[in-house]
Amino acid sequence: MGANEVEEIATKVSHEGEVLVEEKSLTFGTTNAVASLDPHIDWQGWFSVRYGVTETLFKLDESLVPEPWLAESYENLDELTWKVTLKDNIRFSNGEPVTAHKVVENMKHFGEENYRAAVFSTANYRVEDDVTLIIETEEPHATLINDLCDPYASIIDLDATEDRSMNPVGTGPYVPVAFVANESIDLEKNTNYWNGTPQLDKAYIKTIPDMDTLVMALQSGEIDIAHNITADAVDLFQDTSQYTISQVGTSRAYMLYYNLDTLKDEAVRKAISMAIDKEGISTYLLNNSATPAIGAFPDTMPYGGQQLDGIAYNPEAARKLLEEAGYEDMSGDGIVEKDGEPLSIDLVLYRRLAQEDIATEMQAALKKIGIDVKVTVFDNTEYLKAGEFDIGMYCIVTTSTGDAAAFLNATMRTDMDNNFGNYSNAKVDALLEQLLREFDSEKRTALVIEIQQLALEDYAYDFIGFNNMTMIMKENVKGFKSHPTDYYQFNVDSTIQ
Amino acid sequence: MEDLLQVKNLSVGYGGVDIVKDISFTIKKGEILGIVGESGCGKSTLLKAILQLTGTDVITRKGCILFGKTDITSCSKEELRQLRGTRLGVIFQNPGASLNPLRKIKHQFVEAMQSHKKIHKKEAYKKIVGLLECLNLQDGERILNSYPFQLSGGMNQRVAIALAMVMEPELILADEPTSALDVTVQAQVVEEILKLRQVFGTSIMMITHNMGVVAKIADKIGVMYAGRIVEYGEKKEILRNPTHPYTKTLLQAIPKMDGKVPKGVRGEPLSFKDMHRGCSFSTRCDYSQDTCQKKEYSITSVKKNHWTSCIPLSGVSSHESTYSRSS
Amino acid sequence: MSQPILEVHNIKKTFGKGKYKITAVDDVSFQIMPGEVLGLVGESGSGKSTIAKLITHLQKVDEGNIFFDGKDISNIKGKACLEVYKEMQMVFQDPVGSFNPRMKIGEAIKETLCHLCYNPKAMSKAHMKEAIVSLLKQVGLKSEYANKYPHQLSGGECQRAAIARAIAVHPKLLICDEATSALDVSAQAQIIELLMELEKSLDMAILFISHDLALVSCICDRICVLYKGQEVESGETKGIIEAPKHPYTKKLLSSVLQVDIGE
Amino acid sequence: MDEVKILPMEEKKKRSLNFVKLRFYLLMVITIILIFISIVAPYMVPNDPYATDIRGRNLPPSQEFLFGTDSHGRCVFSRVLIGARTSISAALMLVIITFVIGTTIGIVCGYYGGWIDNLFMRIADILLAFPDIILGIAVAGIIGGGLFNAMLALGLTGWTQYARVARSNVLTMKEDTFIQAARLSGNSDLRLLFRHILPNIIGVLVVIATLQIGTMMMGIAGLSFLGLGVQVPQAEWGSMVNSGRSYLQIAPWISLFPGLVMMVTIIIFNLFGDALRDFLDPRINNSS
Amino acid sequence: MFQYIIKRLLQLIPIMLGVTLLTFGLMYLAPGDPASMKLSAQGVPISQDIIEQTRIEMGLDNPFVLQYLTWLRNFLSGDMGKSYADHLPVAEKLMRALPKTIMLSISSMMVTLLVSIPIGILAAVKHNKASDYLIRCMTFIGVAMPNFFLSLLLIYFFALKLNWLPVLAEGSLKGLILPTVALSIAMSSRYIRQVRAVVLEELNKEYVVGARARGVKERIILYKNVLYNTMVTIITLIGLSIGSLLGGTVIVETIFIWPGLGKLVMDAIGARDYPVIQGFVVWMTFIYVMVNLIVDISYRLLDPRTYSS
Ligand SMILES: Nc1ncnc2c1ncn2[C@@H]1O[C@H](COP(=O)(O)OP(=O)(O)OP(=O)(O)O)[C@@H](O)[C@H]1O
Ligand SMILES: Nc1ncnc2c1ncn2[C@@H]1O[C@H](COP(=O)(O)OP(=O)(O)OP(=O)(O)O)[C@@H](O)[C@H]1O
Ligand SMILES: [Mg+2]
Ligand SMILES: [Mg+2]
Repeated sequence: MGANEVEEIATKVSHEGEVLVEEKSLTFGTTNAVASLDPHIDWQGWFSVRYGVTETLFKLDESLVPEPWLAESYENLDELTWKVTLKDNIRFSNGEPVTAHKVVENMKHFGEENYRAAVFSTANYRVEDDVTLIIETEEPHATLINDLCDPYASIIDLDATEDRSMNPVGTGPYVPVAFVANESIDLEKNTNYWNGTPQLDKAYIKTIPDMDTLVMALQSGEIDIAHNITADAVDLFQDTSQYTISQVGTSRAYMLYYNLDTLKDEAVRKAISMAIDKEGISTYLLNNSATPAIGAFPDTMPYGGQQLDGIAYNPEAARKLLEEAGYEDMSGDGIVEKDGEPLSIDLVLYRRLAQEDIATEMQAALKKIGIDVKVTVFDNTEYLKAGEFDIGMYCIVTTSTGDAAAFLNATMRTDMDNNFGNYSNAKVDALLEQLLREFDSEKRTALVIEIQQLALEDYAYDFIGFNNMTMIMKENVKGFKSHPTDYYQFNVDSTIQ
Repeated sequence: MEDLLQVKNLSVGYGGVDIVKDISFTIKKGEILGIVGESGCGKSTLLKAILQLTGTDVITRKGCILFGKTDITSCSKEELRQLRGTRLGVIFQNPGASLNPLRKIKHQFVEAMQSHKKIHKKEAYKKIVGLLECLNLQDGERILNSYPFQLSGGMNQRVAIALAMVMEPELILADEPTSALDVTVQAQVVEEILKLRQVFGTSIMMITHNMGVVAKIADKIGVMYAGRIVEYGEKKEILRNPTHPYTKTLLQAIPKMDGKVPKGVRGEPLSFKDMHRGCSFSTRCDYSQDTCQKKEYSITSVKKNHWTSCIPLSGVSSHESTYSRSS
Repeated sequence: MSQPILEVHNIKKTFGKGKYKITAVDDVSFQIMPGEVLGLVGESGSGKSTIAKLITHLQKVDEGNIFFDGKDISNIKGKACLEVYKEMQMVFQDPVGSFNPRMKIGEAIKETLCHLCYNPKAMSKAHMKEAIVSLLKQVGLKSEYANKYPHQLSGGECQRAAIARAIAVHPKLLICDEATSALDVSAQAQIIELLMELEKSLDMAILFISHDLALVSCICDRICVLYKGQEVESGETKGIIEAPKHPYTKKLLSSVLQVDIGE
Repeated sequence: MDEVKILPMEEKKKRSLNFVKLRFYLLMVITIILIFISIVAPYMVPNDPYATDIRGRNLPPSQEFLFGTDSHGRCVFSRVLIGARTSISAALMLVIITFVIGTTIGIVCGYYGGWIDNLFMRIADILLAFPDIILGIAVAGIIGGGLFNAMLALGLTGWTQYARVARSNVLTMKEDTFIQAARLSGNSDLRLLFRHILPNIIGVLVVIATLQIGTMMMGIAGLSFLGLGVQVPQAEWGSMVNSGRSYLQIAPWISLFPGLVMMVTIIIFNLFGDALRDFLDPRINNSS
Repeated sequence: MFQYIIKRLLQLIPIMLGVTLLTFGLMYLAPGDPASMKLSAQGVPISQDIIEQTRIEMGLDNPFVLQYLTWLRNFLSGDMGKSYADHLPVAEKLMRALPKTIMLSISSMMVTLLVSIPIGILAAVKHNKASDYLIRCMTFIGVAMPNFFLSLLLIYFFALKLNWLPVLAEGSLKGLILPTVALSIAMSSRYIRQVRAVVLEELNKEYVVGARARGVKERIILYKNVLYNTMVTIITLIGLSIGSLLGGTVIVETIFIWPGLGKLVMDAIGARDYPVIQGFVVWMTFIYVMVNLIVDISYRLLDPRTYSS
């Protein structure tokens, strides 16, 4: 049944005077498909947190700094020991209180279930009292509180349900009442909510994988909110008397891996970087739905791009650079050659967000400086692992929990999982090792900046822009806001008038 | 005897070219008229014109066809439909093809009957079985419940005859009803058509190029050549005393059991497109003279009930020698 | 007496399997002397065409032997067939259908000439053309017919062309499988006349297949009557017409509708 | 038999005959022009079809950009032209290859029968058991996208149609009198197959092939639309329609023009196929 | 008749075997390693050890024939494996989507028949009249209109501009309308042309002239004779077009978010979810083959010439 009909029925009933309180409900459309509601596995927690079903001990603020949520406060007792104090009035949606004991159970559980939470599977826990617990990690782990902000660290009542994938019992303002994998989630308000009364009686989450359909569904009024809409569609909703647009920058970066095994010539890499019009791509091609990038992190962060020296867009200089490096167009086909070999590179990417568009633009831009680009589009990220590319485009959240170390470590350190371009710089490796053990935030910031700068100077990576998240809702929808993390959208104040 | 069908100065064609030209003849009640002629001379066209069958491209251009008192050429579609079947019956050459291959015989009978008259199915079946018996088909019930493909060619043709007869029409037009059949079956069917006349007194116009068949059943014979009737008369007259050169050669072309090799007409018929003024047979005629090219078509009476469009002056022909060469 | 040109010994041919098995030709034997005309009569489906196809090797015999000019040809293949075709040809019932609709009459005749008569390489174009024209003339067709397509000819003309093609090789035996039944009486008479003429001038034997007893009786020296694949009666024409022995022959004879001119 | 000597073609038929011929030649000319355009497209484009201009995105049709620009600022008109090359030549090539392979297999199977016939017909049965583009989707979906794979996927079943029609025609024609007569004239098997049988069945097959061009074009476009056909930034009508989907409301010309052009092209090929069929039909056209 | 059905069913066995072999073979040849694909879809960190272990678990180290036979055995026992993406049994996923696809196919088929038979007959009866030309023109456009293009136009006008119908079909009855129309337009156009041709041909048959000569009413000739006889051909057409219908559903379902098999498989292709693709292809093929069998049988039942000889 469509949301419209529900609303209609609700209104009709109230008109007849039988039911005086009008039921409030809205429909939320998204392209994301939800396979399971169990927050602890994979990335599923994003959804349960986004839809207000589960909550974590700490949450990230708009500049991705952790702040207490279910927790009252924390204390870093030493390099290995952390003390967390819970708020004392918190209850699960089934009425059960949230105790330190239950929280520890949760930590052990997601530590086991989720590889990103490996640190929690090896830690030791002590329960001081109902609201206090001690965590002892095996090794120093500077970003523990950031990790507790990750949605996998949702606190749920593990004893309450058999099938967490269908109806996990969390502490959020809404409870799932019906769930169809990859299609829909029906939510009802949590009458036991600890932090006020949720304004909505019901909410319907619909997966609409096709962006255009999503846009049209909002236009036709079949949904009230369209989540994560593309830039160009935003133009359709400029009428502020009807729609509210909520846009926010995220740390999801469009980045390039240069394959250092195949693209050995630094001049070529540099020329490529110089030929990419990041500003133009962000502003025009992506219609302001991206913010140009220099390094791996947005400017809102202390170690953001403004701290780095990047390469300026200058196709003329790029062409010259190539010429100096011995690349010249002898055959007159517009493609430069060296030793008779035309300069042709393979650009690979997978189908995600605006990657295809950027690649197309890059292809055209590089052609202008005489580089022939072959683009191959894949459906998943396997291709990067195979290493058969010259440039690999990727689209990744560089700091989901306000911490830079994880991304840099996985991406830039020799032989790490995500170091697809085989970048190897002993100094970077050393600095990364240092970063992982550093607790002082200022020093951390300095390290992060230095590492990025080194990598950029080696022309091993390039960052094109950060994706901006856009959510559009009808004018009468209130209390929803885009957040740089892409969760936290549903909250106790979310409502429709 | 009164005239049942009167065809007066009929000209018929497809599109622009006239195939049948200026034909006149009459059929009396109970009479059998045989129309013979070469393939393509317009026999079937004549028949379709008399029936005014829609969907066959035939266009009547001149003349009138009086059936009883009604002029068929000026009937409305519905009047024509009512005429067909009730007063005018048809039998086509290919027995199987004129029946719907996918429907049982009985349905085809009933729908033909019910199109003209309110009649109960049972009653209809009874009548049909009786009729089939008349035609030497004893196993009426089985035949009614069969599909055309389950019957032999001869049986199908008899079914087609029965279908034409079932409303007891006054005139039956038969277009080469036996030429698709084996000799033995052909002889049977011819017998049965004769019987029809005996029993119901039906008039028949039989089109064929088989002289044997005509000789067996017709009262009168019309010889057609290139869209015209060139000779017309009592059967005996035509067979014994042909005057038109074409009739003569036609008779000579018939194989006989006397061991003589049949003789053909020389040459090929002209195509309708190439036809010019004057006698269209003149190019193949042994008696042809210069005047033949110019002479308009006209008929001469030979005897009572026997007329012809040409009486060659015997002996004058310069082709006499050629003619006798093969004899 | 000379040796028969064609001898057929107890040939048999069945089609289909199991329930649908049909014995189309069942133990038929006959022979044809050089220059003789043998009539093969029988109603539709009696196996006449099948016999013709068996003799010409368009189908294989199941049992029995066929001797042509003293040689057993019942099991020959490939090249040997060509040798036989040089002396034996056939004219089919459907005159227009026996020509490739996309080939001019002349080309069709040329094919026969090239494959069976002359070495095409050793022959000039003009010479070949001449040969074709003379063949057409022999059957009473003008030379321009060589450049026509079969559908542009009337049935009778097509049949003449087919005969021209068949006599191109000067066959010793010509098989006519209902060669006239698709034609009207006058055209039929023309073809018959032509065949009789050719028979005399070329000294061919003819196997004349037909269902028209009257026609067969006019032109054949001997007649062989078929009924359901079996040979029921055979002998001199006169004997069969005047004193038929088998009831089927009698029935056939009585079915012939004679035109009694009675002069 | 009656039809045999229909020499007197009356007025009406004459007119319809002329009409059939006229229509055929007219459409043939149009088709040839279309194919010609698709070949010379690279030399006809007013703008570089691959040159982007991110500052001139989604511009409405104008004198400079006849069909407007797309979301990368590329000239839609130029891309439609270049796309003609991909769409038409891919479809043509596919049809030609499947036609040749299918026909050869069909003729050989029909004429010789036996195990070779059995083998190929069983293979055809299996391939035909896959509903329409499902096999295409499976193949392209599994071994990956790309124009070549899409063509392979469509070609896999494409040949069967020709094979079947050729085979059944050969089977009936084998028994035709004129084939038997030709055999009596001493023709070899090979000559019978290619000089006598093939010319007589090629008409039907060519008609199928012409009609098939449209189908194949739609097939390739359909796969491209699903993202299983050509890859970026190659211009192909189906993928162009797809990429314009998001701009249907903002810049409808991006989808509309390639869609319409494709439609018109398919209509032309279909009309040509129809005209060809009439042209080759002896019942309608008797004098060829 | 019964024998015929048995015979046809037996003939299906080798065909279906071939189909499964081909489908499985394609997967086997597909680039990428199923084990790592499965793992990456699960988001598990992938080490070489785990991949090896999974390969053994999945039986990927076995020779092709053995793998195929194992797969086939499981398949026949209803186990089509589990989706890489969400670990749900493939059979269950397909089962859930199947009714929607069937619903869409049947409704499109019904609409097509209801539209095309009368119009086709009309065009044939009005042969070469204005209405005939008009109908033929429309069908030409209909046939040439790619269904994805048509679908977009339909959504744009009927859901967005006129707001008559929902954008999201979601398996509701109201949502069924647009996808049905999108599928039926092209199909109807094809059918109209074929029905027209078949009826025209039938109207020119001698038995029609025969019936007219007997004075049978035109109505009876048309409905009881011609229509019935053409039914045989039309039914064959249905059988033939089921294939393109099923193919068409894939595109239309994807555009209209109709939760049927087509959408399922497109999602699966996007996610390289091989077991789902495999299951889908084999199922679709099976459905198609069965429908054709039914068509053949009804064809035989309708035509007395085939079942009694
Ligand atoms: N539907 C038609 N359209 C145009 N011409 C036709 C049509 N039917 C017949 N003809 C031509 O009209 C002429 C006479 O044909 P018709 O069928 O009347 O001859 P027929 O005497 O019945 O011949 P047959 O003995 O072969 O049946 C022929 O030249 C034929 O080609
Ligand atoms: N290729 C074949 N396959 C199966 N049955 C055949 C085949 N050819 C002929 N027959 C059958 O063999 C029998 C004899 O056929 P044949 O053609 O020899 O008869 P026919 O005497 O020439 O008849 P007609 O006078 O009709 O030409 C018929 O029952 C026919 O159905
Ligand atoms: Mg006639
Ligand atoms: Mg025969």
